[in-house]
Amino acid sequence: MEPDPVGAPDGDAALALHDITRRFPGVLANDRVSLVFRRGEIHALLGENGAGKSTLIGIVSGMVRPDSGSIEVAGAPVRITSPSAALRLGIGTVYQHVLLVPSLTVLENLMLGGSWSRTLDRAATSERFTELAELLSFRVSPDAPVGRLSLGEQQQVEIMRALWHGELVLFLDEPTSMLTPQGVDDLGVVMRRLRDHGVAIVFITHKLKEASDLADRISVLRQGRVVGEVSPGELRTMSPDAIIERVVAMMFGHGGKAEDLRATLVGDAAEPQARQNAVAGMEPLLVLRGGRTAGQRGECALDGADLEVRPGEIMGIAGVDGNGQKHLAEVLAGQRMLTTGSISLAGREIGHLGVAGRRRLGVRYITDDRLGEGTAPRHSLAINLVIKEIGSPHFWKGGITLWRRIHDHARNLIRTYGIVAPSERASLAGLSGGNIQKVLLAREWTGDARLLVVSKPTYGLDLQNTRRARDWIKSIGGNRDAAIVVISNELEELIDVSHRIAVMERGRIAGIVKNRRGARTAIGRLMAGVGDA
Amino acid sequence: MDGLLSEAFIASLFFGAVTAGVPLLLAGLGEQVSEKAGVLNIGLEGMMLAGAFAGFATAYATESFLAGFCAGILAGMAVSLIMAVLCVVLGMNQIVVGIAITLGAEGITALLHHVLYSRSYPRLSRVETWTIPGLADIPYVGQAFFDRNVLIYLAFALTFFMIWVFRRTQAGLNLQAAGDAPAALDAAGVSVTVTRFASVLVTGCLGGLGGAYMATVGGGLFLPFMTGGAGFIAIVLAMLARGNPLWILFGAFLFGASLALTTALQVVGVNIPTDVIQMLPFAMVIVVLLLFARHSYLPPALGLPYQRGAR
Amino acid sequence: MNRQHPLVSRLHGTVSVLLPVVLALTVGAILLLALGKDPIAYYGYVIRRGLLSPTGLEASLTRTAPLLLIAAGLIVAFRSGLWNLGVDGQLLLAAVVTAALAPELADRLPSVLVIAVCFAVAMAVGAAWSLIPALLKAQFGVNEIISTLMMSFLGVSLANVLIKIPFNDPLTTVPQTATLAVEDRLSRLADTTIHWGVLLALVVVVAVHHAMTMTALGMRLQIVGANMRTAVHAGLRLRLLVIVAFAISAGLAGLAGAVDVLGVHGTIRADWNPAYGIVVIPLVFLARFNGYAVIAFVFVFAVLVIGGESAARRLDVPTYFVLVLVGLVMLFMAITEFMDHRRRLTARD
Amino acid sequence: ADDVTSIAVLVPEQGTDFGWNQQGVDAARAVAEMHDLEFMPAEGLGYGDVRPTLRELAEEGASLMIAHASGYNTAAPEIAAETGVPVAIVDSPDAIQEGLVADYTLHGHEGAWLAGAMAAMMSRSGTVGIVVSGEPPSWNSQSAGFAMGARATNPDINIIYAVIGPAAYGDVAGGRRVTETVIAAGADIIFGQGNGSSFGMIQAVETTAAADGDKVWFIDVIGDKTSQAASHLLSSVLWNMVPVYSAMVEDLKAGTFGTVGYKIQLADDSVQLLKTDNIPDDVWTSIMAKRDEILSGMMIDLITDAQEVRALMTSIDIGEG
Ligand SMILES: Nc1ncnc2c1ncn2[C@@H]1O[C@H](COP(=O)(O)OP(=O)(O)OP(=O)(O)O)[C@@H](O)[C@H]1O
Ligand SMILES: Nc1ncnc2c1ncn2[C@@H]1O[C@H](COP(=O)(O)OP(=O)(O)OP(=O)(O)O)[C@@H](O)[C@H]1O
Ligand SMILES: [Mg+2]
Ligand SMILES: [Mg+2]
Repeated sequence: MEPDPVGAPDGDAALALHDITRRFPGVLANDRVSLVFRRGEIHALLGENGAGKSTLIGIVSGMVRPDSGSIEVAGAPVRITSPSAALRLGIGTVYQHVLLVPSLTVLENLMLGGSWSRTLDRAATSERFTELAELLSFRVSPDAPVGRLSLGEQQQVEIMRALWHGELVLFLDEPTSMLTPQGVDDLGVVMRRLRDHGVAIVFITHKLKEASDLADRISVLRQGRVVGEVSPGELRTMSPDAIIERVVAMMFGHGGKAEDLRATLVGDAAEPQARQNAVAGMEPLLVLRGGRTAGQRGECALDGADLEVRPGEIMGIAGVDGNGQKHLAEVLAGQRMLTTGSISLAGREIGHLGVAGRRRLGVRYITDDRLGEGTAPRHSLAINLVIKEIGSPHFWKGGITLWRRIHDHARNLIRTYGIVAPSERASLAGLSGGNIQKVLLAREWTGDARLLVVSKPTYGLDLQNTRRARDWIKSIGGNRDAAIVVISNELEELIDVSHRIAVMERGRIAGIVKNRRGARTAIGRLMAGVGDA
Repeated sequence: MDGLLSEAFIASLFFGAVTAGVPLLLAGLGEQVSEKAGVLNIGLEGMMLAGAFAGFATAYATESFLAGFCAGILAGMAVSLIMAVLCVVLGMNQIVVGIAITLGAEGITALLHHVLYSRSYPRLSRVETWTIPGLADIPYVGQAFFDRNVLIYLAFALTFFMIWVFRRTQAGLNLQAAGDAPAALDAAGVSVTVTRFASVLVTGCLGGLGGAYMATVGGGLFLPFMTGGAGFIAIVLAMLARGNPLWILFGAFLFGASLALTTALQVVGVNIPTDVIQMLPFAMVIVVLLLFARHSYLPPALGLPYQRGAR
Repeated sequence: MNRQHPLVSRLHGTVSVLLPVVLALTVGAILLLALGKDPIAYYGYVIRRGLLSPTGLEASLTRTAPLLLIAAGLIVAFRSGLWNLGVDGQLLLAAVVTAALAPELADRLPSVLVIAVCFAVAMAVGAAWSLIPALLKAQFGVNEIISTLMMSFLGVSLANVLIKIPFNDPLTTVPQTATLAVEDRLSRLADTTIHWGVLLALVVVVAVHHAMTMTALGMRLQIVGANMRTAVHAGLRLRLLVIVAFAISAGLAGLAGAVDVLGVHGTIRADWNPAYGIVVIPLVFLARFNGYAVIAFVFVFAVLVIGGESAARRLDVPTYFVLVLVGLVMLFMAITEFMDHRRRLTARD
Repeated sequence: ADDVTSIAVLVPEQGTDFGWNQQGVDAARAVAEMHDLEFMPAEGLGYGDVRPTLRELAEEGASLMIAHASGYNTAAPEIAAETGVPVAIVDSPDAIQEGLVADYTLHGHEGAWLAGAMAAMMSRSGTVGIVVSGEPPSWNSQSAGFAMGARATNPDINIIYAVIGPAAYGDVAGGRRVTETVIAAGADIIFGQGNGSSFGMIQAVETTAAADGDKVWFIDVIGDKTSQAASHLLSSVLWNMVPVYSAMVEDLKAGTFGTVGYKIQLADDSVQLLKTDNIPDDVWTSIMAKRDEILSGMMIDLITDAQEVRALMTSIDIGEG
């Protein structure tokens, strides 16, 4: 089914960037970037966290003004001064961080942007909606308020909006990071179909596998510069491994070695198997029984969830977004109380304890809503790194803040985890998506945990950081007195780190699968709602 | 004694309630538009005063109430223009600018009154009314609702027009998005600045009209500070209404009614300090809040300036 | 997180206070000319009376006391993301209770105790009046702008009822509370007319400023202010913190009322409502919740009012002009402060 | 306090209200001219803290400071004690201090009594109204006087009393609204007390017809608004503070300041009824007759408490009607 992209002559340049430069306080986000995006070509844009990918997308979509450089659309020079200008030029965008109106329904969000004077035409809109939903095989209800949808579902809406007018160029900033494997495949199909309709598609991902599978051309950014490209010709001839080898080298300089990363790129189940036996037959450390929660309309609450995690065990939670994973995580962390059911850690009932109380017992929670609740974006990086331990003797003496220590601490973590930021005093909001995620991890990294709950641990992380994070999770799993719950919609990730994998379905645990060969298919069947493990 | 609770008297209470409620209704509807769009227009009181003065001065000079209303609208919009430029375009602090505008408008209109009218205290003639045949003769309420100045009918109509705008038009959708998630509206290709700018002008327009009404139909003359905080009550009404114009209609006449009630109780000789009765509407609101607490909602971006691309 | 050299930033400070005043004065001058008055003379009087003449300066400083205490409370509330716009009601109720209490105590207790008790009670009353908004906010997330405004309107009316009925002084024909003898009021500094409440106010503002920027409680409150969901995620006791922030803020408003009564008025008359809130709130925003800037802004405002009223009287300009002047200065302060802030942002690092 | 060179007057609002503030300022000016003193007016000081202004006037050498608002009668004596400059205050007869604090109580209750009598005679409907924009003592005394005068003239007259608001001195719209209601309740004569808001009342009187379709009359207080409202102005209880103020100056010169309280009264015409062309001669003559009765000793009792004033008015229980 792959058409021949070489057949596309260079005249088909849909959008061309020349020497685009953009600097932010303390960073050069884009440094003389020149790129050509062609009709009928899927162009993957890769690069480590903070490389400048989102900024580049911001520039072509009218959200960010370039300091210098020029842009051509279909050969004609243009100035993209606003998102509406971009839309008029046929440039559609799916942003890295969801940009929807929570209080409006899915349909209303899709209607935004129509001309002022008009009255709303719901009929026509829902027609187009069903049409697109078909095309993308999305299952969001058109009348649900967006605020009630899971992040994954919201991203689906974003994709629909970007495709709404049938664009000339379509930019997708990490569109797959929130999708299930099935969703990713579906999106792939859609992208190919659009590509064949002559749309120029540009997508950002941190998963080289997706890139090598989907892309007709790959460009790599590093520290704001274009450091290399893999042409369609090469992509066709080279083996996946060879491609990955090259891309990794470009992305991380010669520091990055593909071998270390292979496990991340192609999940392998041998190692988990080994650890699986190690933890077998121990008394469970975490026990959740008959967990029920009260959910607001539209969000999926827990409905009798049972879960047992043994010390040193890593329990993966798989399942389509919006099946109660969020409530599960919040219940374990103490952010949400059970209406019925019980939850105990090391034999001690902790259901009545709040977040602080549980944290004292070693409960750690890394949320996937990094801007919504994980951080205080307007505050400095340094503050964000200590907000979970305000008052601790490390940084406070008799209630007085020891700013020097806090800033030293911040500089440390920034160095250790390679967070790309102008300084520890810069406001967190300025950081790139992946770097914000690093802050969330770094905050929980040190000190010893009894129960670690991680939701989408590598959401938005580039390869190396993904590797680190997963290693870290494993290592804590390696340490006997901690139980770990990893919620993720990346099956590969779960298979990489977990001992066992539970599948969530409408607020319950539909089944639990031992992480050994064949786990993948068993999980698939559970997700599809057939059979049990 | 029978004279006291006569039909004429009851009717006049309704009449008074409507008279006192309409400026709150107009201003409240206006404020609701900008609040929906995310601009907390604290300058409303100033816009009403400007409208009141311009409205009276013009109506007096031209001997036409209609001209007065138009002048009120223009004056209100002129003041709101400052707010729009400073707060929407430049993104300055809305509370500071709003209060500064109010203080300034209070001072200027008082000065103008001092210079122009403080010796003669000119007053307007009785306002001409449109009598709706049949309805106007309904006992008690007929006069209050169906034998009034055009502007009062207009205010009622406006309430329902607004409902339609919010529910059925693209404009309504854009306004709500501008207040709830400006970045999303921007991404959808609608300029947040334009949306909010327009909304602030609408507020100025209706606030000015409300003020003009107070000075022409209401008082029949202008005095310094004559709006007496109506602007701030309208702001609260708009917040309480949670985006629904009907609640503003209700609230405005609740306040009007409680004022009329104050008078009524006195006229029939009930002997309590006016302050006690004055507390009624506010106490009522608190009770309402306590009862329906969970439902209270304000646009998340209310009061926050929007700057594209700012993280 | 302002990393400029202290001297430089202090320079910016003074500039952003003075420049707008100048601009505003120019506009005001045009207005004065229109009124057929001599602007130079007018402003001359403003400065001479508000700033240079001893009693004038004393009057200006005295005027700052309640404003500063309210501002201190607002710094806490605003930094915690709580828009407590109900300070007027909180202040007035506390003031009335103080005014009723002080004369009663005056002849029973030593004045130190009288003052201590009054301050405590006033803060309690103010705090109590913020309890409903605080609980509504903490429990159901009810927007506090509405609830505090409502409570403020209520408080003002209630204060009047209190003055007219239970606390009314039978000796006066005008409804007002019993008067606290001049010698029982806050003692004055040296032989000036400034009472020591002014010093107290200054200390409180500075203390609050540092409490918010340099203590654990301060940081907790700031996180609450940043995003309540983040506060929950970080394991902070959200409800408690909201109530505490409200109590401090309203308590200080109450203290402002007490200081105003014990320091200046000695009694409260029915229908008296200084409505300090409407000027203090914008000034605190202008200062970006910085205590030192607040002090500067409040002082400028006081000088403007004291000097302006005097000048208006001498030149027979209606006092309305002072309002215009304050509005103008506020507006232009906002503009310059805004420009200044922009410049600092772009010139970061 | 031997040589008196200047006289200052402090009023809460601009002296352009044809009422309390204007009468005060004008009278002080007149007295200043009479005794050729420097005249130091301070208008629009509001109802807040006037101490700074008092101190400043004292510094500038005012020989006498007239604090012309009941709201100033705590501050003024304090500043007098502090600066030694004599002050005159209102509504506090007990506060006088020799050489330092004098009190002048402005109660037009006698005049109001006559106005009430006139209203009772001229009311066609047998119902008269009192509308006030606040309840300061001096107005209470006149409301009471009016009510008693009316009742004395016609025992079964209805007297309706309505306050616009706690301190609605400038609330024109309210003044108009309330007055319209009172008229609707049957009143065809309105006795109105309120600074700015009086004009709202006049507006109502001018634009609303009485129950019988005929004119509603307005009786004003303190000042003379003939130039603004000739057509509907029946009369006004005029206050003339010149005698009071000049007596103060003389006592100051004589060194007897602060030994006696000053009053305005019918006797020296410091309280008068305004004679307009709208008053029929026969009514006027009989009113003048009643005036003589008062001068020859008929007591009009002075009531200043709001609650007592309300008690004088016609009241019914809500059930009735
Ligand atoms: N609005 C902004 N203010 C300050 N700095 C910014 C802003 N936007 C981007 N940056 C900086 O520019 C650099 C590039 O950011 P960008 O979001 O483009 O990276 P990215 O390639 O998308 O990274 P990721 O894969 O983590 O999303 C980062 O160092 C970021 O801190
Ligand atoms: N900077 C890092 N980069 C990549 N992986 C890391 C990093 N730091 C820790 N890890 C992973 O975590 C494992 C142990 O975590 P850490 O370095 O915190 O040691 P630790 O403090 O002894 O662990 P714990 O705090 O659980 O006792 C390491 O073996 C490594 O796999
Ligand atoms: Mg990005
Ligand atoms: Mg990312």
